[in-house]
Amino acid sequence: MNKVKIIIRGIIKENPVFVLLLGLCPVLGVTTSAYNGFGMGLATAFVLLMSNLVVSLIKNFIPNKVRIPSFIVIIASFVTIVQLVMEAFLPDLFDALGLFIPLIVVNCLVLGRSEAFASKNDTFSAVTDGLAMGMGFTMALTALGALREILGSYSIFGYSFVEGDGMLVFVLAPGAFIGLGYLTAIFLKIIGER
Amino acid sequence: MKTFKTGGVHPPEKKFSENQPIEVLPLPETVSIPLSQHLGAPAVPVINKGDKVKTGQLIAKGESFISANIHSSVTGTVTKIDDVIDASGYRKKAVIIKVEEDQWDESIDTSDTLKKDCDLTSEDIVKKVNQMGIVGMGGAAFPSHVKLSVPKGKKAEYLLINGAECEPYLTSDHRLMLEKGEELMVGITIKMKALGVNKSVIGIEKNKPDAIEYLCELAKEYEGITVEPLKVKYPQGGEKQLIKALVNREVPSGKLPIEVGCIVHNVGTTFAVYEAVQKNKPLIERVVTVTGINIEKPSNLLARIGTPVSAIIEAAGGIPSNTGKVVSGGPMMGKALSNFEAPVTKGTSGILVFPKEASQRVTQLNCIRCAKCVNTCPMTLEPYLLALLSDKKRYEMCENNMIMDCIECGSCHYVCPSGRPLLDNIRVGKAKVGQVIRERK
Amino acid sequence: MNEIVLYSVLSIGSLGTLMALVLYIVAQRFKVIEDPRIDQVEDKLPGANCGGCGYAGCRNFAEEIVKAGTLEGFNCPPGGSEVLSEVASVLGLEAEEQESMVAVVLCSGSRQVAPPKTRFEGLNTCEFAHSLYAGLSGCPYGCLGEGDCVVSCNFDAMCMDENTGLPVIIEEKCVACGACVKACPRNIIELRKKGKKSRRIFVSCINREKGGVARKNCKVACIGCGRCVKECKFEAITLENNLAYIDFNKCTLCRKCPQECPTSAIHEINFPPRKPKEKKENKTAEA
Amino acid sequence: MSLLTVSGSPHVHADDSVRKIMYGVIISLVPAMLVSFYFFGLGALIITLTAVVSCLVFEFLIQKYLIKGPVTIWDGSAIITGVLLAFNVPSNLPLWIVVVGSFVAIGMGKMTFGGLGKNPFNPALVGRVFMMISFPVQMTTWPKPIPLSTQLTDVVTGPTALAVIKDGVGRGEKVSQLLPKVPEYTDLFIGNMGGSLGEVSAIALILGGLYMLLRKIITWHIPVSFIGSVFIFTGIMWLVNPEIYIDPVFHLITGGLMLGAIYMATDMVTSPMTPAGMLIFGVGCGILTVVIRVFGAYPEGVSFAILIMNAFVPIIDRSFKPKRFGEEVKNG
Amino acid sequence: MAKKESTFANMVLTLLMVTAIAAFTLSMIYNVTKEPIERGRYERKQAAISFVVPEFDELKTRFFMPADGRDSLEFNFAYKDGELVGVAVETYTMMGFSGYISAMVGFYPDGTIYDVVHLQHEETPGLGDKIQKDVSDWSDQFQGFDPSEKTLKVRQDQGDVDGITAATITARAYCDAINRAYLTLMKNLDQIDMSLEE
Amino acid sequence: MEYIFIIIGAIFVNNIVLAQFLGICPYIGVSGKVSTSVGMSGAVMFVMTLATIVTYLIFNFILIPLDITYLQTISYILVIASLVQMVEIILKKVSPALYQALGIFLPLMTTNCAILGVAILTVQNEYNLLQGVVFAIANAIGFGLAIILFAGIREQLDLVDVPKGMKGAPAALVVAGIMALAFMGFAGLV
Ligand SMILES: Cc1cc2nc3c(=O)[nH]c(=O)nc-3n(C[C@H](O)[C@H](O)[C@H](O)COP(=O)(O)O)c2cc1C
Ligand SMILES: Cc1cc2nc3c(=O)[nH]c(=O)nc-3n(C[C@H](O)[C@H](O)[C@H](O)COP(=O)(O)O)c2cc1C
Ligand SMILES: Cc1cc2nc3c(=O)[nH]c(=O)nc-3n(C[C@H](O)[C@H](O)[C@H](O)COP(=O)(O)O)c2cc1C
Ligand SMILES: Cc1cc2nc3c(=O)[nH]c(=O)nc-3n(C[C@H](O)[C@H](O)[C@H](O)CO)c2cc1C
Ligand code: SF4
Ligand code: SF4
Ligand code: SF4
Ligand code: SF4
Ligand code: FES
Repeated sequence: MNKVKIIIRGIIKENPVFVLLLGLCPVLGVTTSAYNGFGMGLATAFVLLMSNLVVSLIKNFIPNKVRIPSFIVIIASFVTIVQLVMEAFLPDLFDALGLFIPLIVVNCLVLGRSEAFASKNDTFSAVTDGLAMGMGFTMALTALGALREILGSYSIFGYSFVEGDGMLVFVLAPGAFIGLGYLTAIFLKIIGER
Repeated sequence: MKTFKTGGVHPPEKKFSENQPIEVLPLPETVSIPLSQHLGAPAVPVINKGDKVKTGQLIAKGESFISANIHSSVTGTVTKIDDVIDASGYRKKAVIIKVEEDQWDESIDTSDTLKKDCDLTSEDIVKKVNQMGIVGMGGAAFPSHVKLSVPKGKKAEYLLINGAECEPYLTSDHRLMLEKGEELMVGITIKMKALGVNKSVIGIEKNKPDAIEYLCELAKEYEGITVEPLKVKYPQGGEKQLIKALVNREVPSGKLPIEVGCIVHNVGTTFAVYEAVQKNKPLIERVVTVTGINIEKPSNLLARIGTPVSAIIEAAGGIPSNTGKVVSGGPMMGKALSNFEAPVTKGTSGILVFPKEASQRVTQLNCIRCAKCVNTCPMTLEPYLLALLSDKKRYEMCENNMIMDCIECGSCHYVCPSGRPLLDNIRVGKAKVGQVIRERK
Repeated sequence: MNEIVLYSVLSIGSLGTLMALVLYIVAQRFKVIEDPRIDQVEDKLPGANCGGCGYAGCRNFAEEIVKAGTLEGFNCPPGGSEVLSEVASVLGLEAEEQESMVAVVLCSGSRQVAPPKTRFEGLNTCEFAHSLYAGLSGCPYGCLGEGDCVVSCNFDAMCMDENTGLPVIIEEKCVACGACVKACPRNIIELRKKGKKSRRIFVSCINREKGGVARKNCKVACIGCGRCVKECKFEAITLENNLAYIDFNKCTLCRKCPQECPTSAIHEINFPPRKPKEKKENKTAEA
Repeated sequence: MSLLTVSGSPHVHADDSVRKIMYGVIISLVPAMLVSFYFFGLGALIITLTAVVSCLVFEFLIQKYLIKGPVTIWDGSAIITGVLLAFNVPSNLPLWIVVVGSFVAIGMGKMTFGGLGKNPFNPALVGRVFMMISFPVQMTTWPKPIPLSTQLTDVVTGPTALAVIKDGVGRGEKVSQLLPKVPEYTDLFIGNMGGSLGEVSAIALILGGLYMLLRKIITWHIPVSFIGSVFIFTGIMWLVNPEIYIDPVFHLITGGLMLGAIYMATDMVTSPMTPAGMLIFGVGCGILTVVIRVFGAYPEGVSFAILIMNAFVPIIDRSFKPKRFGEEVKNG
Repeated sequence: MAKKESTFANMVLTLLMVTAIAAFTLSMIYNVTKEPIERGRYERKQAAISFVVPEFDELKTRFFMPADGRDSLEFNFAYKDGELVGVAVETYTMMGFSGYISAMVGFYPDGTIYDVVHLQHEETPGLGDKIQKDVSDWSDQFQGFDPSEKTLKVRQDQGDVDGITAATITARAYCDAINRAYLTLMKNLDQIDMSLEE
Repeated sequence: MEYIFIIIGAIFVNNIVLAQFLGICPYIGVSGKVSTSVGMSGAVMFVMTLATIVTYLIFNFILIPLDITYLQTISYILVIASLVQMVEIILKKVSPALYQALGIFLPLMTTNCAILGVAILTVQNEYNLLQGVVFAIANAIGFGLAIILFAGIREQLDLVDVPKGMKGAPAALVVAGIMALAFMGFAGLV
């Protein structure tokens, strides 16, 4: 498939969050601010990219019955790497993302892409796909984070623009669902699915 | 006061014609007698184009068990046997006869005298009913001989006579009870004999006190017949509701009344059975109520089968200028006509003419889940749910929610404050589910 | 090498080995024989087990799709269309390249040529209307105009013409899925060969009533006069029950018959305008 | 003569409509409204008007420009939502918050799902809980009632009776010590206390409820089971330890219980359809209310309880079907 | 290249290889990041300590049981020129809206509070998170607060601390944490040596 | 009492789906029908309990003694993935009926954050084994409650016509949001 097409598909037509509805836990869990969303997006994108790369490299050596355990171990390794590196060099972000870093492992998106795409395509396509999906994911997380931050804290990337506390709901659990709901509707409308 | 327990409505009664005695409608110029006026297989014509027929002569034969004979209602020449437009605008096979005179078949006793005794055996009675083409005149036009032949292994205990006439506007049964009370009693006795039962109850709604009083008086002379006044509530005349009201039995879902030992007949049917058995007269005419808010002269007319609706309305003073809807039957269950040429059939109990402003449905909003339809449904179904499910084509869910139990009484639509077309939806669902069930068999 | 490395490799390595061992043994001991195609299909699926398809995981999806033997109603969000076509090849469902078809509406009874004689109220579906009465114009065969077909089309290839009250098929979008054909209670829609340059000739009427009767309700009804049958040199037109039908396999698009039809019931579409003749009124199937 | 109309039966319709039902509710709300104007003055009037008008405007805008369907703002339901939303907020709430609340109630609570009848949750409560969580400070400063005041700002504020008790008990004080700090029961009953606009006057709300019962707009099942279960549950706790748990009568006439039980839980769109289901629903609301009131972080639990039970409605409706005619044959 | 069959040897070997390589890589990275992680933690703690006590040049750490006998608290004695200038106590409470809150409380040697900074909490953003210095200056009111004269309770509880609007629970909990540190300090006062010596 | 707090906390106050955001994908994905969501809840309960026990053992008897807790993620997921696969194979053979009811949902478990999340939370909250098991079961009940109610509402929304733009996922997410809003009422219960 055309590489450009792969990228566009990852970001728009099959946006992992808005269209495929995959990997929603971190999407909802960490997007209290645009910065957190962006960080989480990058972390996931990194794992996605690397695991796609490795899986597509070694796909032929893995027998079927242990495919899932093997893939998931590979993914888990990259997740742990992210975890360790982030804790070492970005401790604040690490604190904010908390539990959701290890949960990148079970992010259906990552395993799904490894299985669906990387294990069947050549390395270059796999990497492109990882990149595209990662970008789509990061974009969605940042957008949701920004929305929740704007409404919930009257600020964006930490710069507050209006005095006051913001609408707390958007910082809390319900706001995540609601924000994602309406963002999804808007996204689908814009890309012409509705 | 007896009545059925769950649900039901009480629409304004508007029985304008209840004090109008039955009048005989003059013969029309032509009649068109449909070959399928009853439930079951259409009858097969036994005459040909150009044949001369007499009043009461057999013109089509019901060949299968659930079917009914059809007789000529006039004397004249058969001009054609062809598709004619029916009430819904579709074309159905019918025999069209040009009326020439009114010469009755010799075998028919046309006198008015009451003939009380009947020495036929029960089989002969049923045979006679079959020959004379009697069908239920309460609505469904189900061949009466079928109901009178109790299936093996079942036992009838009660013959229930349906004089509820719960539909607003309609008065034909009411007038019949007042004017042909004695004949009715004889008819009942005959049917009791045919069925081998010794108990019969006539259920009459309380808004017909004169009929109740009169029949009570008469019933004293007939063994086993009682008259039961009923609370005014629609659809009291529905078979299952009537049974619940009169003998407090519930017909199980999907079963026939005989399951609980009951047979229900309409008063019109009973009169027709009397005439068939005692006078040898086939079902060629019936009482039709013509009424409506703007109708000049609401009346009860004795009309020959096959008379066009236009002729009937003419007799009641003509079609008012602002007519918006014409309904055959009662306002709750009747069928809206798409033209005036449709003929009166054995099942036509009334012709209602609605002015334009009353013929439009109320504006339709979303269902607000008010549960009025649920509380009103006499079969305790959930009409709102059935309608939604049917709309979304979830037919198996419809079946699970017992859509086939719906008696199409329309109470749900009547009460719905949102004006949902509940029964429309349910009808589509019923048709689909019925199809599925038939295919499964 | 410090001991952390040693411990890590040892413990995780042995955990891995152990799991492989256990999995192997379990897989051997508890083998269940199944349709091998399920495995093959599952192989093609993404294996994300995300549940996006509405089934409980990829395996379940594979089982259901093998059981169903058709792709209809199945969709795998992460895999997308490619995966589905791969699945199709496994199941041998690859629809062999057919000559492309398109839906056409076989009724031209617009409000203008078949004026309404009644008003209809209530549930606005053709299915219900069909069960209730013959139709606004009185034609018991014609289009009821409530748009069941439009609703059934998943490809936005149909719309209702507000003016005529008839459905219109948008040729470019129609994929000939046949949903509308099934939806119409009166069987008014037919899938026909798209034809050379998208040109088609067909009788846009399905009324089987006698000519006079049909004509009374609708000016453009086929009256079964048979002139087109005589005109057609290729025996593409048959007349049955007062209704002419053009077989699209035989029709050579010679354009003779439309001129003959006294009621303009025969439609020709996507042809260049005729030189001398006057234009035909309303061509329903045009986009 | 005009064209004949063809339609399925029945051909007549009861003299009843959604609009009649909705305006009936609005009429029944009048007493409570008057009481709120009396005790909270001009502020109450302004808040009520703001809420109603903004609900109508938002409904209009969404129906017209987003859904692009028919505009049905005058069916009365948006007015009820507005009034009930206003009834659920303190009278000194900044108006912009009222507008936000109306937007959430109508936009998110109702129109998201397609408008009247389709919303799974009570719109006014969605709006109220949204405000409650988003603007906890503003939503929990309750003005003290000053009859017929025209003052709009700087009103004297104080906690609601429920909050006084809850806070006190939380600190370890005894109920008997706290009781003097709350208004007399008769005052509580007629509504002379701090609190949301419409919730204060039990008597006016009961009056409205009786009117709706008489007009058959609501049935008794939900209010009675709701209030009854609160009474029984708190009664048991009170009997067990009257020093920690206040008496049931107090629970009945404070907080939004009456408002909730009579107007919000009975919203037919978001409550079960069968009597059995309604009873379950009411009892569920009652128990949750008490649990949240007594053990939870919020002093008041009615809104949450009803909203939570709204989520149960589809399951309740599935589980409590009416007994079908002819289902259980008992012949005799 | 053909895909490997699911034979026994293949399965075990593959999984062994994958896990072993993964574990090896990870442990290498762990070794690299361990030090920065620990240093980061250490530095953050140091930062917190230096935030809540006056300038110092030496630290001494000891643990003391609190008055209620629960988990011991870490006391960091800060000395300047051998003189005790302050005590930074790492304290906690479970009474927060979401349970656990930990904080570093600094005292002058006389028991007056120098400053307080939170270490960890899960209070609601926008409500309870006002205990954070970077969110609100609410906790500045503790600077110079002398618990022996004023009561370490929020006003609603008849104390001298201004509550956080709409987050009394958090404020109450924070007071509880500080109070714990203070009480522990007082209880163990006799054991605390004022000079660096010994 | 402690257990009651764990249970109430896990089911209502910190509901795994509505407050903790774990297991959202199956929550959105498998909630189209009430019957499926019931099966899903059963499977979650089964696997969650099992996984919590196994990972608890691994953590306390391998990772802690060897001081390699940084390998928590990788070891947990390895075990969970294999465990799920194993249970599925066994169940299919041993009890086809149970497999039909629960087993078909098992593959969804590997990528269900809730399972790994609860395993990690058990360690983070420093529960002992019994507490861990209670915690896991309670969380599974919380998941079941949320998803079954949600499925009920979604079935109902399916019947009424939701506006085109909101149909499907958007409306479902808003419903989830309002449910989360309602569940905030439980705040402070424990
Ligand atoms: C809703 C409903 C209302 C009915 N109302 C009457 C009625 O008022 N009078 C009547 O005789 N039959 C009425 N029927 C028809 C009866 O159910 C039953 O078919 C009839 O009494 C049987 O008698 P028959 O076979 O003699 O017609 C009604 C049916 C239904 C479904
Ligand atoms: C297919 C069918 C079969 C029936 N079979 C019998 C029968 O065997 N015996 C009987 O007494 N009634 C039978 N009935 C008549 C019904 O009990 C009922 O009286 C009839 O449908 C008219 O009722 P209605 O006017 O209430 O609709 C049958 C009806 C239908 C539609
Ligand atoms: C979702 C949510 C989060 C909350 N978070 C906190 C919090 O972090 N800290 C707190 O003290 N109160 C919090 N509250 C508010 C408390 O429940 C309670 O209403 C408040 O502490 C009462 O305090 P007040 O007396 O200052 O108004 C929260 C409430 C909700 C609904
Ligand atoms: C008895 C009754 C109670 C109602 N209660 C409410 C309510 O609490 N909140 C609300 O927004 N609408 C209420 N409504 C109006 C309407 O039903 C509501 O807006 C619908 O939920 C909108 O779909 C009520 C209507 C009636 C008839
Ligand atoms: S029409 Fe059917 S569903 Fe409606 S009330 Fe009558 S029996 Fe019930
Ligand atoms: S009566 Fe109408 S509005 Fe009420 S529940 Fe039934 S369908 Fe809905
Ligand atoms: S339903 Fe199918 S066949 Fe009909 S118009 Fe649409 S795409 Fe074409
Ligand atoms: S073509 Fe058929 S389905 Fe379409 S509008 Fe006409 S009658 Fe209805
Ligand atoms: S990301 Fe949590 S279940 Fe999919």
